Amino acid sequence: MAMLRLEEVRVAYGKVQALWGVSLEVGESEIVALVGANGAGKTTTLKTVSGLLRAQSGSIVFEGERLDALSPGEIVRRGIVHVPEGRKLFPEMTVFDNLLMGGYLAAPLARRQRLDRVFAVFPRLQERMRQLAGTLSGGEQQMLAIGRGLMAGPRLLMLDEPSLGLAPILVEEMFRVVGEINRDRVTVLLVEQNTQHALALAHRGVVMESGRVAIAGRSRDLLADETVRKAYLGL
Amino acid sequence: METLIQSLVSGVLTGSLYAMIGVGLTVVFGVMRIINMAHGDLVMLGMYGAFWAHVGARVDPFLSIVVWMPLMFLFGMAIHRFLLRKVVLGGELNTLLYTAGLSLFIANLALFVWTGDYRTIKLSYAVMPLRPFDIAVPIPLAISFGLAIVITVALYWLLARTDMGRAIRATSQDAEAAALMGVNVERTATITFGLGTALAGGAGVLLAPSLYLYPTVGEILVAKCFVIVVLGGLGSVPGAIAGGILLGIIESLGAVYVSVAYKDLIGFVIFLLVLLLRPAGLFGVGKS
Amino acid sequence: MRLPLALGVLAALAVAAPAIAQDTLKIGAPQPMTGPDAPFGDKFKKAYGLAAEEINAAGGINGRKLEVIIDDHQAKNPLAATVAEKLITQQKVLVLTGGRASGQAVEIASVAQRLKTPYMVDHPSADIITAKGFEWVFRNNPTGSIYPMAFNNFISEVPGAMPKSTAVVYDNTVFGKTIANSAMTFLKSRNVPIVADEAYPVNSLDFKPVMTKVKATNPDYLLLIAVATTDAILLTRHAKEIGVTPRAIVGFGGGFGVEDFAKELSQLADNVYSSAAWSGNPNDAATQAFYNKFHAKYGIYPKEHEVEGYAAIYIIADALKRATLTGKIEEDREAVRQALLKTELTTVFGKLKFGNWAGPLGDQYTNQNIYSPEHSVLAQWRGGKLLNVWPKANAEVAYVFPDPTLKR
Amino acid sequence: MTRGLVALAIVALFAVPWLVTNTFFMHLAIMVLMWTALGAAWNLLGGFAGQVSFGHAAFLGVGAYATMIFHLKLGLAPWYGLVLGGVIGALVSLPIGFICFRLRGPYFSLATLAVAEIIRIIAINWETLTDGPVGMLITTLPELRVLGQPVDWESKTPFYVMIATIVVAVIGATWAITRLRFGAYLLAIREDPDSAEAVGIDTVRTNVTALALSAFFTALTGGFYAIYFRYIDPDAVFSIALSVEMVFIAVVGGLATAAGPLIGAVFLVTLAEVFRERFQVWHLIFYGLFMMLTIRYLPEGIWGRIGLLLGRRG
Repeated sequence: MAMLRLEEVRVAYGKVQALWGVSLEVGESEIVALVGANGAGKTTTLKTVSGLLRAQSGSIVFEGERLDALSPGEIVRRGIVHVPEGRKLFPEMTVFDNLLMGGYLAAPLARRQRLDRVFAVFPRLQERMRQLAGTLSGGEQQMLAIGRGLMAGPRLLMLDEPSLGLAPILVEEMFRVVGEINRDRVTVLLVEQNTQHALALAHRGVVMESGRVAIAGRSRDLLADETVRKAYLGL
Repeated sequence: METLIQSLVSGVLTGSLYAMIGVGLTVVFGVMRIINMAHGDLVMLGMYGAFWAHVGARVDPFLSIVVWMPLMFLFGMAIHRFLLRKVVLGGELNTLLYTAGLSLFIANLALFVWTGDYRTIKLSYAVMPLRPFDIAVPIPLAISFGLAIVITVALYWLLARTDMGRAIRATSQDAEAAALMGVNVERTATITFGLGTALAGGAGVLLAPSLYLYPTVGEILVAKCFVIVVLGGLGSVPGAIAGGILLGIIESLGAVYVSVAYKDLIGFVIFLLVLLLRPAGLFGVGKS
Repeated sequence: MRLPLALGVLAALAVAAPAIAQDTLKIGAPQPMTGPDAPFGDKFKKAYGLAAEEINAAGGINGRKLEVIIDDHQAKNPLAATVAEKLITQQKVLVLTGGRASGQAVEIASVAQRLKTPYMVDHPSADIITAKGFEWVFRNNPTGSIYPMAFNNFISEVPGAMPKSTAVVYDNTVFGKTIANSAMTFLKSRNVPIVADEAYPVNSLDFKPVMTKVKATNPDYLLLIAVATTDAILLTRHAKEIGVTPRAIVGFGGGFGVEDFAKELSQLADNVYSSAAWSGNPNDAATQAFYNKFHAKYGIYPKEHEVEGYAAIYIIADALKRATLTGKIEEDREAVRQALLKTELTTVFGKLKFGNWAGPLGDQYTNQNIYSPEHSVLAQWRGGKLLNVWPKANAEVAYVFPDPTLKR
Repeated sequence: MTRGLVALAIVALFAVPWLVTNTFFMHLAIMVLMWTALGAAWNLLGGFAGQVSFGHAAFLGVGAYATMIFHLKLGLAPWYGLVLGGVIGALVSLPIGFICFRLRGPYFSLATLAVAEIIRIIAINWETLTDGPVGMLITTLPELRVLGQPVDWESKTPFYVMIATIVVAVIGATWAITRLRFGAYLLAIREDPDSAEAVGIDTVRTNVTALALSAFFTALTGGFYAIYFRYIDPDAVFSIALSVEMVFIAVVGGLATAAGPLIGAVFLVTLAEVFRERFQVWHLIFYGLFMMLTIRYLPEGIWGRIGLLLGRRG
């Protein structure tokens, strides 16, 4: 039984159709990599799940409950957390305040516990607690974005391009952290340009092309399939 | 020397009230990206509040602030909820003109209800000013100055230390990200508009004993508001505080050392220079 | 295509205009009834109302009723022209009065001149209104440059009163500018140094900076000129708060003479001089009677504006009575103009005869009251009452000079 | 067909003085056309380039003062001053444009407001040039002969013809812009200034051109104001309220449309007059309310909405 299921989801920006009927599933405690070229509809898919965009038709079901009519806040309350592309931190707030914003809906006690956990995963953030988020380095900002996401206590964490713009050594670190988070039984839906790396980490992969799902399957199989590699993954 | 100190003191005292008006405008701009042309009229309502408390209920005008700020908060929320919410979606120009219409509406309704008579509040304990070191410090202005500081500190605490304040700041920096954190952006906007209105009303209450009031006084104040918030950087609270005090000092020094006739000109020229050279405001943290 | 439609709408409006009985004689009065100047419009409305009521009760104009039609110009110049035009061409008024502020009055005068309708100015004081050769424009009240005459006489005639130095603070309007120029021209001719010459924007809200500057020049006299009552009050309050200590503070403009001035300033108003167009001699029986009638009807005591408005209606009524009216509007207007030219009358405002003469700054006036210089009075606030102190003939009490409250 | 209608409209426009004898209606018609010209001139910049100026009173005032100063101080007949005033308005707009167009959105609007206030304060205080707050008054207009006939300045007809000509010119300019590449540039800048720049449109130069054109027509109308009312003072011709009214007329009529400002002006001038007549003290309250309702329910303007309805039907 899938934790999150999208069926025939169609989304448009004004007159421009972005998703043409996307169906996909994410299982409990899985890492699913959502890959594909620029403009394939990966970010749009995440935004639709998190309620920033509204689907024209189709359904989004999370643990048996329809999400399509809920506000972003209500979706966060259900345990779906979206760490957006480009991090979207609050640049003029401190690292600490950014993390507190991540736990905006959480009770004070839960907030304190999660803060400890985030600092355990990212000790650097604790060092920089009083610094303004806008003054952090790129890697630190990405850590903060993920840390902020964890503060909401996600059961499904959606990461949009977490490795974008990071030095290779930090990319390694990022994927290590994602794996670590997943070991705490957090389901991860990962959008990545770094296809090879993402599929290597993920249990399953979904390849998107021009607003549609092109192919989906176990990531090991996708990586092994020569035609898939050539046609969709550009490897 | 005495002249210089006197002008600086006058400038800072008046500036503290400008700052409070500016802060109200700037938080609203931060969250909603709108420039509220009716802000001066909300100040005017606060001034009448103080006046009626004094004349009608025989309450000290400064004391009446504890009633008027919460009331203005609710009034502001109602304005946003029932009037502005849908208009904001139509874009900046529409909102600007809409609030210009609102300004005309409020001012002329006030004119109808209260007539255009000029009114002043006379405080029995404040006829002559204090004179520490031979510098004149009018008592009502000194009290306003103190209260403005208290209110500003309270606002700072609200914005820095509470969830509500963090949500307001977060929304103003990145509304989409704030929504992803579970912030109800629309409700935050409503609360922020209430807050801005309360600050405008509070500033009005504090201004009333030092100035005079009439229904269209907002026209004069609104132009000053723009200068203040731009000096400090649109959307920045500390900027608006600094901008307000700076404008008070510019006006005071300009009138003394240049000419009263040109003091507003100096304000506008500095305003233009800041817009062009430092669009993020003189004090750095605002966004361009 | 669209224009005829619009004109149709306009025509419908005109047809809907309120019908007025044929046998009334109509006076048009553009006044600010809304907008920032609305309180002044209201003063004139009351004054016109009382005068018209009295005249009609006493038999009207040779049996015909007098009607004053007030139309709102919101203190906007173009609208003043629109309103004047409408009163003349739509309402078919015989004569205009009112205007309130000089800017609007100039527009009205210009329209009246073009459309050949007499305009009896009751309050606007800019010299330009009667200094441009408009033969259809008449003025009862003094021009701005005549305002300081009582003050000029006071400092010339009272021994030791000639200022050693003077600070002049005035609003940047026609009113403030004209009076300041007139006062300063006179002072300069007596070699009095002007140590501060400061023009402030009207409704400045904060005069502490100006007064700080004035204080640094330590003037012997402080002249304050304000078109707005509130500015008059704040100027005085801030001067005293900052601690300017001249021998005398002299205010010019209606604001320095109204009750509010003393009410708001209480002891701060004491000994401040007001040099005004009209300060009313309360000992005069006619003035007393007018005061009481006005108070009985409206519950307030009249001041400069009400007196001017009230007098204006009587001046017009007097001309209408003497004019031979035929019912042809153009000819009647000319007849009224001719009658006004021959006016010789004493109203509650004072003596009146229109004439062409030269003002103190060299302006050539047409149809300006030749008694205007005599109307200028210097009064002083004493314990909440404004009492005439100069010229001697009009004095109710002896002047207090120098002002003892200003010395520390 | 369309061309025929336009020609008919122009003929109808110029026929008005011979059909309407009531001088007050003529006065209102002149007011309508004056506001049309101002709204349309503002629209050239605000509607097409999307640059919302809150300082257009500056150009109106400059045009009015130029006309007056040339006439009263230099003895130049005011109709020459009117054209010169237009040119001066355009010249004044150039430095303003180069300064203000470095800013976008609300910052641009605030900058134009500040510039207009600065010019107003200068006009009040520069007495040797402007006579300061006393203002400038023309008592009689000099004699002018057209086709050998002396013009009767006491009638409304010459003023009507003058302002109708300005209106035809500015609406014609608007219409022309919608057909030219220049208009496409302006719209591109309005929609997305960054992309416009990316495809090689010089946004500052394009905007400055639009501003100069807009300022020219505004100043021209300002010159007309001076001649028609024969009296100006700084607070009357440089007021912020005037700037806001120009914006409002363009918005009520329909942004970036040729006919919109005419509709807006007809609507607002008549409405203001009706409200003033009927509601007395209430009229500005209603006017404010009307402004709010229009923007809330007709954000695309009256003509814009008609266009949408027609477009949908066709």
